[in-house]
This record gives sequence, C-alpha cells and structure tokens, in this order.
Amino acid sequence: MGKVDLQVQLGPLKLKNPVLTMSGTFGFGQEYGQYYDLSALGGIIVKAMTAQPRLGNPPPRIAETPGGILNAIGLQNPGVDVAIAEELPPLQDLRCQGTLVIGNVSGYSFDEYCTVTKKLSYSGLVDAIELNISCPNVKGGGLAFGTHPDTVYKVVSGVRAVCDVPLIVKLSPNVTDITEIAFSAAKAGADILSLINTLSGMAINAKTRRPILSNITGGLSGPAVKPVALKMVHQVSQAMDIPLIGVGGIVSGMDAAEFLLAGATAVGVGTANLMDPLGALKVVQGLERFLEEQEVASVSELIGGLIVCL
Amino acid sequence: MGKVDLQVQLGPLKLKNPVLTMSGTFGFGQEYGQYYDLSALGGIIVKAMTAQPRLGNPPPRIAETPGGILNAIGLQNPGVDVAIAEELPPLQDLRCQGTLVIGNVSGYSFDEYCTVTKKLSYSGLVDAIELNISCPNVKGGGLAFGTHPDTVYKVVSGVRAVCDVPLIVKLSPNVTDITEIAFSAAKAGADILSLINTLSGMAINAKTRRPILSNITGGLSGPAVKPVALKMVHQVSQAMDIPLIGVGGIVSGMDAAEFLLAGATAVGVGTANLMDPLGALKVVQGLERFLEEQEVASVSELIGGLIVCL
Amino acid sequence: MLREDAEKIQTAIIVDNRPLVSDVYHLILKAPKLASEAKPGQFVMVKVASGLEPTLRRPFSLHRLDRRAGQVEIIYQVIGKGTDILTERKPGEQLEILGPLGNGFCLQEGKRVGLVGGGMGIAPLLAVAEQAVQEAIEVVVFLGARTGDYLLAKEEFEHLGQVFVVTDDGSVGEKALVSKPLEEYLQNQQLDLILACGPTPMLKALAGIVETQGIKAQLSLEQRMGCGVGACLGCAFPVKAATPEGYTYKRVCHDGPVFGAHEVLFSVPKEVTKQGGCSCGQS
Amino acid sequence: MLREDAEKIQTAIIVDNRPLVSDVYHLILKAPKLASEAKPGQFVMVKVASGLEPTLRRPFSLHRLDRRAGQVEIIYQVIGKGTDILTERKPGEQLEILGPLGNGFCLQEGKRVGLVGGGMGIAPLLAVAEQAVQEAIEVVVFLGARTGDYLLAKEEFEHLGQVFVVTDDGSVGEKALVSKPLEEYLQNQQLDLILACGPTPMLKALAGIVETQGIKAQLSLEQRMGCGVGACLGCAFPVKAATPEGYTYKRVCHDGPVFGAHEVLFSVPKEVTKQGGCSCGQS
Ligand SMILES: Cc1cc2nc3c(=O)[nH]c(=O)nc-3n(C[C@H](O)[C@H](O)[C@H](O)COP(=O)(O)OP(=O)(O)OC[C@H]3O[C@@H](n4cnc5c(N)ncnc54)[C@H](O)[C@@H]3O)c2cc1C
Ligand SMILES: Cc1cc2nc3c(=O)[nH]c(=O)nc-3n(C[C@H](O)[C@H](O)[C@H](O)COP(=O)(O)OP(=O)(O)OC[C@H]3O[C@@H](n4cnc5c(N)ncnc54)[C@H](O)[C@@H]3O)c2cc1C
Ligand SMILES: Cc1cc2nc3c(=O)[nH]c(=O)nc-3n(C[C@H](O)[C@H](O)[C@H](O)COP(=O)(O)O)c2cc1C
Ligand SMILES: Cc1cc2nc3c(=O)[nH]c(=O)nc-3n(C[C@H](O)[C@H](O)[C@H](O)COP(=O)(O)O)c2cc1C
Ligand code: FES
Ligand code: FES
Repeated sequence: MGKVDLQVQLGPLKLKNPVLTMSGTFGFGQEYGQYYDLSALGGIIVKAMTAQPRLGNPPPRIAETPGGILNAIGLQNPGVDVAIAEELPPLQDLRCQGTLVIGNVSGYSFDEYCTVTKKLSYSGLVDAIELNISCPNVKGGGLAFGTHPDTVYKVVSGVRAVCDVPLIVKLSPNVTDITEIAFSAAKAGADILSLINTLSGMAINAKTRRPILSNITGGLSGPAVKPVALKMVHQVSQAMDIPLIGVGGIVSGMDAAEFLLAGATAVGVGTANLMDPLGALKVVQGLERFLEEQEVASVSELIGGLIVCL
Repeated sequence: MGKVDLQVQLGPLKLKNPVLTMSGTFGFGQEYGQYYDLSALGGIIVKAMTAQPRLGNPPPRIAETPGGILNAIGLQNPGVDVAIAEELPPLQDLRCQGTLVIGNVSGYSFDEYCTVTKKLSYSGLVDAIELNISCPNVKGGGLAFGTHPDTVYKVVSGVRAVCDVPLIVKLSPNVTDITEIAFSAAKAGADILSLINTLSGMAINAKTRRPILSNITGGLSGPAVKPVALKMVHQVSQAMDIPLIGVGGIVSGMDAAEFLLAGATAVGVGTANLMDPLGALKVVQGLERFLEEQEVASVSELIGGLIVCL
Repeated sequence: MLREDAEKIQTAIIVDNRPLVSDVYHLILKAPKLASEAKPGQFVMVKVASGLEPTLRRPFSLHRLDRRAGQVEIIYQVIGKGTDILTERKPGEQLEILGPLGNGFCLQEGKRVGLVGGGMGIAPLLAVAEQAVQEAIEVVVFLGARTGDYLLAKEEFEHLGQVFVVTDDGSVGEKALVSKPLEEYLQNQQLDLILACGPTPMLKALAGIVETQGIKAQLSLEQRMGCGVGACLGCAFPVKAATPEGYTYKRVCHDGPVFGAHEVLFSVPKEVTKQGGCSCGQS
Repeated sequence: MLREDAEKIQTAIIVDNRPLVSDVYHLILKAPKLASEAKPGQFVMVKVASGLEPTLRRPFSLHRLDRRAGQVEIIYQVIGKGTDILTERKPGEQLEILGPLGNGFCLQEGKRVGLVGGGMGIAPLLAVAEQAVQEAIEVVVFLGARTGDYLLAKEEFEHLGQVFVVTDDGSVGEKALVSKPLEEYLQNQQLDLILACGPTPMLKALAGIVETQGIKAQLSLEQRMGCGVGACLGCAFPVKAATPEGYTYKRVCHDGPVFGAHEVLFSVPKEVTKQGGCSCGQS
C-alpha cells in the first residue's frame, strides 16, 4: 500500500484503517478469509451472538429490492459459548496484526444482553463489543430496546457495568429522532456509536400474493439506504461529541469518504460483502486511492470535514 | 381499455382507477397534460399550497441516489390564492370525466394549515384535500407536526373543522411507530391516510466535500424506498380500519398491485413521473395488464389480499 | 493480499446466449479455469450487469462442463429482473462469475445411477450424466417438464443412457409426474443411487420414495441467496439434527446445494414461541 | 390517450459514440423527428440504460442538427455514473431520448452575433453557429477550455466565422479566460447579440461585461434536473423579479435553458429567516 496514512483513532480503539466489516454479513470471517487476507481490514465485527444457540428464521431469508436487499436471518448463531470455544479463537492471529475483532451482542431480554456481554468481555477474545439493540424487548411488550431512550439507557448502562472492553452501541434508524437515542446511549456509557442498522421493510410477490420473506418483514440494507444513513450520521455528529462508525450502503472508497466527511471516524461495510466477496477489501483500496487522488495525506483529515455554507 | 374493473371506493371517494399522481411530482397537471390525456388517471394530487407564495429552496434541489432521488424543493408554490385563481380552474374538466382533483396543503403553523384548507375547501375546486404534515412546526420548536401523535391530533382536528371535502392525511415515515401517528390522525377525523411521504436523507459530493443539496438534507423517494413504504402500509392496514393510499417507489403495475395486496385501496405515483413523463399512465396500464394476466376481474379483489401463513 | 478462493472470481466471455424455448436460454461461456475445476452439481453466481443493479448475483447450476474447449454451459429460465437482463447480454461480452461454488454430486456409491430431473432441475443433470458415463457408471434418466419443449437436453441424455420422460400436458411421454416412471422402473430394476434436482414438491415426493425403497439419494436444492459463499446465512434449508428442536439450518450455497435425501426436512415445525417483531425486521 | 408531447419520447439509434479526448465523447444519433424539429440551444434527456438504474435521465444539449441525414449530435463529458454508462453504449443500439426540450437560442435580434463558449459549453454553440450562417448572420466565436484538446469542434467553427481561442494552460491560444478576447474584440468592433454557454463563473463575468457594454445576451444555464419537462421544480435558477424578495425561481428545463443575461441572478440573497428543518427533509 501507498503513502497515505489510513490510521484512525476511534475513541479508545486504534484502527489500522477505518474500514470494518459489519455483523451478519461476514460470518466469523472464515469464508472471506479464503478470499483475501483479512489483516487488510481495520476490523471485523462478527455475527450476532446470543446466550443460547438460535436456529434463526425459516427461509426465504433474503429478498432483493431496488438498490438493496431485505434480510430476516433471525440471528442464527451457535450461542456465545460455542462461539467463544470455536469461532473466535481462529481470529486471534488477526489481532496480532492489528486488525480488531469485535463481538456483536444481541438478545431478547435485558439479562440476555448482560450475560452475553459478560462472557465475551471476560473471554479476552474481542477488542470491543458492539451492542445490537434493534431487537425486540420481550418484557417491554415487543418494542425494540433501541427505539426508546429509556430502554436504551437501561440496557446500555446494564451492559456497561459488565463490559471490560470498549462498548459500541449500534443504533436502529427506525426512530423519530436518532439524536435522542444517541444521547441516551452515550449517557449510559457507550464509547462509540455505530449507525445505522437496517430499515424495517417488506417485499411482496404480487403473483403469488405472498410476502417474499417467511418472516414477512425484514431489514433493508445496501446502496438504497445510503442517503438515510449519511443523514443520520451527520445529524448525530452535529448534535454531540462521540466517535461514530458510519454504516449503510457503502460499496466504494468514495462512499466511505462521504461517511467520514459527514462525521464518522470509521465505516462499516455490510451488504457489499454479499455483492462481491472482495467487497470490503475494495472499500479499503478505493478509499486509499481516493485519498491519493485528492492528495490527502491522512484519512483523519476527512473526518467531519463536510463544508456547509449557505 | 379492457374488461377489467378498475374502480375502487376510497372511503368517501369513488375512483375510476386506483392510481393517483402524487403531490410535487406532477405540478398542477399542465405539463403532463401535454403528454397524455389525464383523464386516464384515477386522480391528481397537485403541488403543495401554502398561505403565501413561497420561493422554495436555492438550487441544487435534486440529487440522485441509488434507486432513488433526494429532493429539497422547499414547497415552491404561488400561494393558495393564486392557485385557486389560476392553477386549479383548468383542471375542472377532468373532474367531469371522473378524474379527481385533490389539493395538497402544507404549512409552517397550525393557523396556516387551517387557512389554506378553508380556502381550498370553500373554492369548490377540489374533490378532496391531502394534508402534508411532514413540515416543521415552527412554534413546536421545528419538529415536524407529523412526527408526534399530539400535534398530529391537534392539526388534523383543527383542519377537519374547516374542511368540507374528504380529508386525506399524509404520513411521514420518519417515525418510530407509524401506527401511533395513524391512530391519532384517524381519531382526529381523517377520512383517508396516504403513506409514505419521503424519508429524510442526504447526499455528499466527496470530491468537493459539500452536500449536493443546498438544503443539505432532502426527502428520499423512488424505488429505493418501496420496501419501507410497503411495510408501513401493511402495518397500518393490519392495525386499523381506514382506507389507505399506498405511496413509495411505484413505477409499474406490479408495484401498484403489491401495495394493494398490502392493504392500500389506492396508490400514488411520484418519482416515476420524473423518470418517465408517461410514468403514471404506465402504472395504470400495467396494473390493468397485470389483472388481465392474473385473470382478476376487479382490482378490488387485490385490496388487502396478501396471503400470510407461516 | 488475495487468497486462493479469489480465483473463483472470474471473467468469462460469452460464446453464445440464445433461447431454447421462448423463456429458457442456453448460455455458453468461455471460462477455462472454471471448466477445468468445477464438478457436476456445483454452481456459479453470475453478475448479470456491471454497476449496482441488480444488487445480488444470480445462482445457476453448471449444465455442462467442456474441459477441452474450456467452456461451461448454463441453461436458465427467464424469471425476473436478473434473468431478463441476462438475455440481453451478447456473445463476445464479458460476464463476471463467481465459482465453482458448493459441493456438487458424489457418484462414488453407484454402479447404476438414476438421474431424476424436473423442469429447470434437468439442467445440472447433464454434467453429472456425462461424468458418470466417463467413469463407466450406467445412468438411467427420468425427466419431467411442463411440455415436451421443456424436456431440456433430452437428445443429449439419450446418448448417455436409458431415458424416461413425462410431461404435465402429455405432449411428450405420459401425462404424469416424474416420480411415476421412476417408481415403475424400480418395480423391476434396481438403482444404487439417485441424484435429483427439481421443484421442492418433486424432491419431497422423491425423498419419500427412496426412503421406502431404501435407496441412497442426493438432492440438489434451491434457496434465495445473499453471498453465495457461506457467510450470510441467507440460503438456509432445514435439515434433521440432534438439536432440541430436532433440526438445524444448513447453507445451500456452502453445505449444499446437494444434500442427502435422508437429512432434508421439507417443512419446518411451526415454532411454538414466535418472538415479537424486531425494529429492524431482521429477527 | 397520448397527446402531442408524447412524440418527444423517441427511440434513437446510436450511429457513433467515441471519445474526442479521453473524457469527452461524441455521440451521433439517428433521430429524424428530433433532427427536424429541434432548435439550436434546446436539449434532450437521455435514458442511458434500460431498467431503474440510474433513476433519472441525463440532460445534454444538441451539439449539431443534421436535418438532411436525420441525425443529431451530442458532445458529452464523462462525469459520473450516467455518462460512464453512456460510454458503453455501442453503435446500432437504441437509446431512449426525450426532446426537444426547453426554449433554445433566439437569433432574431442580431446581424453580427458573438458566440461565447467555455468548456463543455462550447458544445451547443455549433448548432446555433450553423443556423446563423444559414440565415446569413455573421458569427464571431470565442472559445475557452482547459487545454487545446478541449477546444471542441474548433475546426468546424473556423469554417463558419472568425474564431478566438484561449486555454487555461496556454497550450493553444493565450492563457486566459474567454472573457479576455471578447473584451478585446469589443474595444474595436461591435456585436449585436451574444449567445453564451459555459460554467457559471464565466457566465457571471459575461453578464457583467454585456451589462457594461449594453449588449443583449442570452445565456444557456445548467441545473440538476428531475423531470426535464417543467413539473417538479427541481431545476430552479434564480432570476430577478418584482417579488417582495426581488427574485423568483424559474425552471431551467422549461423556461430555459436559455435566459436573458439581464434577468439571471447568480447568487441568491441569504434568506433572513431560515425555517426549521422538516421531517421529510424536503422543506
Ligand atoms: C444453487 C442454485 C442453482 C440454480 N440453478 C439454476 C439453473 O441452472 N437454471 C435456472 O434457470 N435457474 C437456476 N436457479 C434458480 C435461479 O437462481 C433463479 O431463477 C434466478 O436467480 C432468478 O433471478 P431473476 O432475477 O430472474 O428473478 P427475480 O425473481 O427477479 O429475483 C429476485 C431475487 O430472488 C432470487 N431468486 C428468485 N427465484 C429464485 C430461485 N428459484 N432460487 C434461488 N433464488 C431465486 C434471485 O436470485 C434474486 O436474488 C438456481 C438456483 C440455485 C439456488
Ligand atoms: C440543459 C443542460 C444541457 C447540458 N448539456 C451538456 C452537454 O451538451 N454536454 C455535457 O457534457 N454535459 C451537459 N450537461 C451536463 C450533463 O447533464 C451532466 O454532466 C450529466 O448529467 C452528468 O451525469 P453523470 O451521471 O455522469 O454524473 P453524476 O454526477 O453521477 O450525476 C448525478 C446526478 O446529477 C446530475 N448532474 C451532475 N452534473 C450535472 C450538471 N453539470 N448539470 C446538470 N445535472 C448534473 C445528473 O444529471 C444526475 O442526475 C447539460 C446539463 C443541462 C442541465
Ligand atoms: C444478511 C444480513 C445479516 C445481518 N445480521 C446482523 C446481525 O446479526 N447483527 C447486527 O447488528 N446487524 C446485522 N445486520 C445489519 C448490518 O450489520 C448493517 O448494519 C446493515 O446491513 C447496513 O449496512 P449495509 O447497507 O452496508 O449492509 C445484517 C445485515 C445483513 C444484510
Ligand atoms: C420533487 C418532489 C417534490 C415533492 N413535493 C411534495 C409536496 O409538495 N408535498 C407533499 O406532500 N409531498 C411531496 N413529495 C413527496 C411525494 O408526493 C411522494 O410522497 C414521495 O415522493 C414518495 O413517492 P414516490 O417514491 O413515488 O416518489 C415530493 C416528492 C418529490 C420527488
Ligand atoms: S448465500 Fe450467504 S450463506 Fe449461503
Ligand atoms: S427538471 Fe422538473 S421542473 Fe425542471
């Protein structure tokens, strides 16, 4: 690689470059590790882990939409214990090479979030934990933890208390005011915020008159959501001072640069991995090329560099 | 046209077919009326009207995004008085031919909504009024009227009191729980709901480091948003019993059919008019062809016909 | 930086792309590496257009592997956006493909192998039939389709072994499901192994037949896919397993597309506790 | 059902599409109806690909109208997604275009007309130069570009009238802005009318010059567009008007793209009261 400095300081985390792969689109790294050397990445956020193994939703789980996809995987994962025993150890080499390994924690109850976080944090196998609070709060009547400031505060502070590594909180875009949620998460102790998770959506086959996904609804991701994600990243970065991971529809170095300009310190690549096995690698390379072309010596110069004058 | 029955009963409104053109994408019908006979449409929802003339936002006002566009027109319109005097009279012929003419009312204050509605309603020039409550509530601190159940209730009931024609309330998708807003609007007297208005979004030119829109943010529409719109239409139609106009990313007869299956009684075509001057006409024709192919005698059979069984 | 599997990302040249029937096309690709490495029953993910639309690649089985000519063949039906765009691609143009993917069929266990194909499921059976004959394994072929026109590659199969055909409209062969000639055949004759591809109801019926008769069978399954490489868990298919629920999900793209008939579960037991809906819709 | 303007939706055949310079292409289209009806200064909206991507059509001025051959020509610079796709389209292929759109230049007022073009703004001036010469109007041409290579159609202009050229790098002509040779020319000679197209700063400078000198001028403007037909108000450009604010917005697609130099406002006064942001972002 060239002379451009790609390192960024994401709150307490030092990244060799600002490109992370997003949870659920990269498994535990094994498959894409056959395609390229994962140490080219800033970090890997692995598939969501829950307290118990989860089978996930019946198929179909994926629907294509204009410029995006819907998914309803349903958090299929082997459970945090198996993940700690089998999935995370093979990734430890990467950490020596400066590529972060980040756990993604999901749950259906306050206790589950805490249990999983505690185990992961104590395992010593992850550099940070990302909390996915877009899942339904069963005790709270099924409304997601991530859509109300109070539950966000409660979950994040609960998890914070048992988490010995930096804590990233991943925000749902399906809210009236994302800054309100971001404030709660920050106040409760989040070190970093990642945004956005998927938009709630649905696809229908008009001929069969049925939803395409067995789950009826799914989460929308991919290029189609980029404008929504950019706006939320910009809005939160204007409203408060917390490091952000910008996520949503990034497929190129230019897309990544847009998120950095909007105020993110790092970016996450999700659907692009599905579109192309080299998707995340191409974002790293594209970002480096973009900086070279623009004669920017360090990627940090882009962060929050949007010029807004009316 | 063929033997398929395209008529639908949209609450108090009888439509010759379920396809409406959406506000802001069809002007006052004049331009597209040069391309085709507008009586082919179920109805036309004209450009937003405000109490005073509004210049709108500085350019650029349009940005293209993957599968969609962002717009920040800024409600440019000649004001309701000029609209009544000059823009609406030429459309009256269409009403004789059974194509509805629907006014779209915007405002920046409670009073403005009521003033504009009263004038339009008393003009006798529109078959119904669509209330666009996605605009900022200046007195309420800039938060949109349409994002909080209480303000929705207040505005809709105020407008309802001065509105002698059927009242359509257009919902913003930028909310945590669309059914909550829908309930408020219905309780306050809305006859019909249209959803969705645009998603809030942003586009950046990474090379110039500037937002593409002069307004920085804009409203996302077009095929990219279809999954979000479909989901919200389905969700509201499951939660309550009020006629719905389904809007968001419709470009084909098949898209229209999907919204009808999800629970809408009529559909709105917006961005498709920009993509192709015959956009809305093609939706009407495509829907008719779809029904013929599927051997459905009446379009009403599709409404809410989604088959959901796990 | 790149590792071995990156070689699966290949630029093929279109040699031919024309309709066999109105809505079924035959695509011939120059792709020497793929032709030499792929096994029958494996598949490729095709990027039908450059740019972002459509979002995902499309999975197609390899219909034929011509190692000498460095060519592979695909037969595809025009279903929607992706296959529609594919019909417009012309000879001489480049096509980005990802493959070979998945496990493929395994012929080891048979001396006389039955190949059962329904509809587009006929496509991948030609490659395995050709390999079988090369390995001196006898093939007996059972094909079913809507009409005679859709009995794809019937002539090619007839050069390789005995062929039984049925159609939905009786235009060629008996008006029946493909399970019928198979069951009739099995009344007098024996098959060591059955390899099948076709619509899920056909495979389900077949799984019942082979269980009753105690014949080993491999089924090639289809599922909507995301990544195609095993990472996203998008292409789940339920298989029997010693979990508390009695099943688990395997990945068609990575653990399949070929599964043992005995392990496939065609319908998932209704979940007792359906969790509340999630704000992201994902779970 | 269809009305007159529907004829503006035309299927053109690509006759040629090749680079003039690395990032500037010359596109020749067979489109007899358009060629016979369009006026210089009008434009077309080109659907660069079938399907949904990119969402919008791309506006391009008509560079040349060859009524006899039934052909129109466009010169386009490769900027982003749309023009990139356009470079891939090949002779013989169809291209859906919408046009002619907009008002076009008006030559009536001049006996000796100055044509001022900067960068890609040179493109539409050839059509109007050719028409002027046909109508026995004298043209004096002022062209400015990055380098000599970008002085598009310089030779063609030289057949039609006197041509002055400048470049940003001095590779051809003087290293100057195009306003320089124009001002020098005006010191000794007279022009009845100026028609101009180019980057906004150039047009702004020009508007100043013609105002000082009291020359009539028409400027062809650019703006990001939605519909191209006047309905969406996407392509607003501020012009002076007797509103309380002193200006109003006109539509480049429908009221333009050609505007009188005296009416165009190049920067909007900062609005005193900026309304709060809207939940849809639209207002
Ligand atoms: C392993 C495998 C092998 C296949 N082999 C063949 C083959 O040899 N010949 C052939 O004609 N078809 C084959 N299919 C089916 C083929 O992939 C689909 O018909 C095709 O993807 C439809 O794409 P579309 O864009 O035209 O349809 P659309 O309906 O527009 O596609 C929308 C989305 O759904 C997916 N999809 C739709 N139908 C199917 C399906 N049946 N299976 C999987 N995904 C689907 C598409 O890939 C796309 O992501 C195979 C599928 C799999 C999984
Ligand atoms: C009336 C008119 C006439 C024009 N004539 C010519 C011509 O003859 N030759 C030529 O090379 N260019 C011309 N342009 C500019 C041309 O339209 C843009 O360069 C082109 O749209 C860029 O498209 P893209 O997809 O490559 O770029 P992108 O940046 O990917 O386009 C994104 C969006 O922005 C719009 N856009 C980007 N730049 C411009 C621009 N300068 N003006 C208007 N819209 C823009 C695109 O149309 C598209 O909607 C003209 C523009 C207008 C308004
Ligand atoms: C197939 C798939 C599975 C996902 N699974 C998870 C998950 O388990 N946990 C989570 O927090 N986000 C999950 N996501 C969301 C992504 O991590 C990411 O936030 C989202 O896709 C937006 O980014 P993108 O547009 O780059 O894909 C998933 C997304 C996809 C497409
Ligand atoms: C250029 C443009 C202008 C719009 N102006 C208005 C408006 O004035 N009032 C309104 O209620 N909605 C307005 N909308 C929103 C549309 O009416 C419609 O709700 C939205 O575009 C979603 O539908 P679509 O995806 O079919 O475009 C506008 C949309 C566009 C693209
Ligand atoms: S398609 Fe992603 S795991 Fe199979
Ligand atoms: S582009 Fe729609 S009004 Fe000009």
